[in-house]
Amino acid sequence: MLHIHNLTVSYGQVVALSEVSLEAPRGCVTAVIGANGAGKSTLMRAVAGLIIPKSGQVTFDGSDLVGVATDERVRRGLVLVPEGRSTIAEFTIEENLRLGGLWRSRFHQRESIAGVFDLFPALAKRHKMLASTLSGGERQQLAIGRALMAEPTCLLLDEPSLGLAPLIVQQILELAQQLAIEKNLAILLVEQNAVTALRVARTGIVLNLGEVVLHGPAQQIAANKDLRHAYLGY
Amino acid sequence: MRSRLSSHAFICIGAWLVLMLVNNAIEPLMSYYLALVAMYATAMFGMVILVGLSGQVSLGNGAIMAVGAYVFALSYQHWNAVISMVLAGMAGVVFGLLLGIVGARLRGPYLAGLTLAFAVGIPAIANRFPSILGGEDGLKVPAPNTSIAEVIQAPTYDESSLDQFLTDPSSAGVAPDPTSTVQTFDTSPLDPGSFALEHWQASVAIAVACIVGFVALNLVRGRQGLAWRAVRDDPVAASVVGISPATTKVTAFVVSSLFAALAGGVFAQILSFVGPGAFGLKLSLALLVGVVLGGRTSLVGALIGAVIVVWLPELVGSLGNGWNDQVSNNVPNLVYGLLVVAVVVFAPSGITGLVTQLRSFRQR
Amino acid sequence: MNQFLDFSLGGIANGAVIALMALALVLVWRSSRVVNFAQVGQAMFTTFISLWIYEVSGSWLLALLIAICAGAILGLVVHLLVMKPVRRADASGAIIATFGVLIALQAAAGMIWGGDPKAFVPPVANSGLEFAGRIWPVSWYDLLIFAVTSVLVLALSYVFTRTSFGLAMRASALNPEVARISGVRVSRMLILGWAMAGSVGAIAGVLIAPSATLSPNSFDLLLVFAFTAAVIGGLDSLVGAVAFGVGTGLVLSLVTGYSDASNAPIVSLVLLVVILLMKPDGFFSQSKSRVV
Amino acid sequence: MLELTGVDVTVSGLKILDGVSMKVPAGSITGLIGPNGAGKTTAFNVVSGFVRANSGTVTFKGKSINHVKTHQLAKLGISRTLQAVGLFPTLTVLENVMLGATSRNKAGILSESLALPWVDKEQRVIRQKSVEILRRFTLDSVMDAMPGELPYPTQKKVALARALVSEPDLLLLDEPAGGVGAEEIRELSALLQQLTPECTVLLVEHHMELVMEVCDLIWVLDAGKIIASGTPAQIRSNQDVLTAYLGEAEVS
Repeated sequence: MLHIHNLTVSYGQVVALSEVSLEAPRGCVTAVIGANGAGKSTLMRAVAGLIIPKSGQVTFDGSDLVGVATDERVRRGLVLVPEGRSTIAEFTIEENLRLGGLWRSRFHQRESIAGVFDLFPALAKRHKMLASTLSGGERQQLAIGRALMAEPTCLLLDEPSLGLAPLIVQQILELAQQLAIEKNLAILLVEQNAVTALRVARTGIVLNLGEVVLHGPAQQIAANKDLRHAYLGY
Repeated sequence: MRSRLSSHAFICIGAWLVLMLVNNAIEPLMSYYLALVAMYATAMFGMVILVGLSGQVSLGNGAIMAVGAYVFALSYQHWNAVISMVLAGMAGVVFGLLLGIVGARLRGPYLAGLTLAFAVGIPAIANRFPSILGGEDGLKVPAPNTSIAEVIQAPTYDESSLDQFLTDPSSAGVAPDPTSTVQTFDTSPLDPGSFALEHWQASVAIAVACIVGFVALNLVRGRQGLAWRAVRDDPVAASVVGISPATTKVTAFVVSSLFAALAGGVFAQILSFVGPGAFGLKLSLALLVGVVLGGRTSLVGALIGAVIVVWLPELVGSLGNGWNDQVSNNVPNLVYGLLVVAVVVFAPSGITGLVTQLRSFRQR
Repeated sequence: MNQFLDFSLGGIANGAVIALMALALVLVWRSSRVVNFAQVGQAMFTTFISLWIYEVSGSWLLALLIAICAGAILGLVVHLLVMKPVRRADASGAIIATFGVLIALQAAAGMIWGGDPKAFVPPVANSGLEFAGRIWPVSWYDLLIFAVTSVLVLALSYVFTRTSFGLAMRASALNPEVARISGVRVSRMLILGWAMAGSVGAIAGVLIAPSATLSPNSFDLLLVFAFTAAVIGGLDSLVGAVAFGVGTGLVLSLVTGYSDASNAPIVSLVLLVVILLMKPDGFFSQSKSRVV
Repeated sequence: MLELTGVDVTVSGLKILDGVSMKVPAGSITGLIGPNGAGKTTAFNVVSGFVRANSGTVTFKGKSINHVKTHQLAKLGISRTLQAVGLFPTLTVLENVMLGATSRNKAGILSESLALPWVDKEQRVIRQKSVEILRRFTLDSVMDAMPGELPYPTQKKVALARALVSEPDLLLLDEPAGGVGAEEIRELSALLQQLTPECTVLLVEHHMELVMEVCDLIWVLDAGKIIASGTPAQIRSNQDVLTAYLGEAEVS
């Protein structure tokens, strides 16, 4: 589904990502974990097309994404949910959701909104209220809901747990797993919270200082004590 | 580490001495330009503080200059130049306080628009009270006559008195007292009688600019400068560390208005006349253009900006030679406008910023 | 009483033009969070172009259409060459750049067309209508202005609040990155916003020119009034801009009628100060200042 | 040290805090935890003057601070960090930290404008102090760097240094462990324990390991109400807290 091959990103002199390769197949969660500054968010933004990589390839659905703008990637089904619960505070919940799939027909939009409201009943109750009235967890739900409006085939989740209570983190990550299985999505999940992320992922990738240091089944990584100490610090 | 007082005083007194020597050596016409540069620099020091450091884009300082100029002209009808300058400065502080109290609550574009209305509205007041303010014709500011001549007779001048003046908070905090401007006469190698009016105007302008520059240096390079920049960067974080964003923003207005009003008083003397035409939107825009070109956050930038604003019309005016007036009259403004756009786009920190960038580039 | 009525009606007609210019300011604000102080400069420039077309062709409608196109193009040029390259983080830089454009446009117009005021002929009679046995201070031309303003406001309000295009445009202005990752072509939205604002401003310029004279600086006061109206309306609200545009025209007309025209800028200033003291974000503003 | 009594906050019809009463004993490290939207940040903002309580009182050292403005708190001895770090991007690290001591300034703008010698001296003392605290945080090598050039965890450390340079009696920490690595969290934990008892700490945090390790007392907020309080051990075994906030997995 999503293939990343030898991706290198640098900001001026600083190399943020160095020859990163990975793939995210459909139907499961692929977790990218690593400490702060490991380049996780850079990876996500490069895949979404928000930053232009220095070299390397991103292929999606068999076609190369070089030179494809972010909005076009979204239309093709590659959707990012960025760090920090990014919703438009001045919009109502319904407007935020509509925004996620504006180019689709009204009929499809209505259908998808109903789907999102089924998934997040808390949002349905307040669909006419401004997003600024939501709590952090609900805003994260809204951001994911907006991404689902695009009918994605691949979802990029960037630190969905940031600043959320442990219980909500668990719910959100379990939701990611459920979406991957039920809707047959490819989900690339970037997390600092390694324990919970590895619990829901099939494959884990450990990133350190911009390089992939480990790639393997999530359960193995979670069980590897030395590795945990070296890169994940617990 | 040398104290800031002595190093800043050294810079300002040094600049003053050099400029006075230059002033005595040049033609009256050049002296006139020198006076204009010093006058613009005085006002632009305030713009650096208001626009650059505290981040409040204001078009109101031209109007405050009008306030200073009118107060000076009115007061000069009764009292001498020194008292008139003090009154002009005080008027600047009052108006700055009023404008600041309204303006500090506003976000960027709102403030720019409010001060735009201020820049258009204040000069219009002159037309409302023709009996006092002279309407379109304005007020005359007579060239120095006996009252000044008397002061010129004051025999003693020594540098320590200037120093003492500078360190005396009671006299300088509100409005730098331009007594010293008159004293400068005695250092002139020329006989006061043959001293051209332009030279005298320039020496007033230079002295005011140096005193204002001294105060500006102290503020910009001290904690007040840090506080202004902090509030500009992040008002919430500033209040957390104990800086009141509102007070700090108003302070920037007050200080820059004080400078502007003093510049206005000097302008009145240079023009020998105060009228609404000289203080329109154009003047406010010129102040803004100057600091942007020179470098918004730098006092040296303000100096460069002042030179540009005075010299650019002369410089590019000659470009328009051979064309008709319709074209040549508009060349300077076209250049201004395009320059401002180019600087904001390509070098947001102005000429001074460009220089530092080049220097650090070469060091690599 | 009759006098009051006359002043009021005249004021509403002037207000409709202020409203149009305020509308242009709001459009740019909505699409890029910038107050375009060059807006009146652009309008002045396109009005000169349309005057030229009118003198050549003799057709007012053609002159208006050309002005609308020129306005859109000029808006586009200002956006692409000036505002887009200015860093978004540099808020004061954006404001200053618009003033730079204003200065340059006024100088360019002065070079091409000279500084002398020119007259602009209205397409329909601009003299008071006779009705019910008296002459009213409202002309066919004023009615035309009303009609154009109302149609534009209704159309724009519909587009912004009801259509997907409007939602995309608002999203691009409020949070470009979120808009982009939602599949919105943000740069296209910005271009459209500036072009639309340029056209609306151009219409305002052509409409106001007959009741004033046309010179490079003749719209300076209009900028102050339009800004006053847009700000009181909250900068975000189309309806607010129009309502307060008409209101501002009304107040200014009463002030001018009962006292003196030179009081108008002072009254505008006082109005602005009082309103901003009470409501620093204007009325109808959506975006509230956020804490922490 | 700090006490909230019956604090209500209502924003556009929504009750965000509902009769919140809590105490922060002098010399303690007190934690405030709860789900997102429970009102933790609002409670913090009430204490630091960004938000006004509709009713109830906030007292600090026995005096009401209900109507004290944010910028005056530093003078009273209350210092806080911000969730979003809040360093001044155009000021160097040292200048940032020096501003933390603003509340200790005595010089007014008049003496500032003349750069009087005693103003200079005062500034040198503050500078010295700032350098010292940066050294203590092993940040002296980045003293002249701009905050934006530093990694996020380092920025958080600078922000903490800035909050401490005024030597506050009460330190309010808003998610100090958010977005930083395990290594830094260990450092932070050690530092917090060093601070007390001279400085009282109130901590809002989601990182449970840290909260459980350092806190003497924990208050749990849910939907605007205090649902529990006690020592870490008591909180860990409180059934209400488990269902509302921690979830079973976190404890096991």
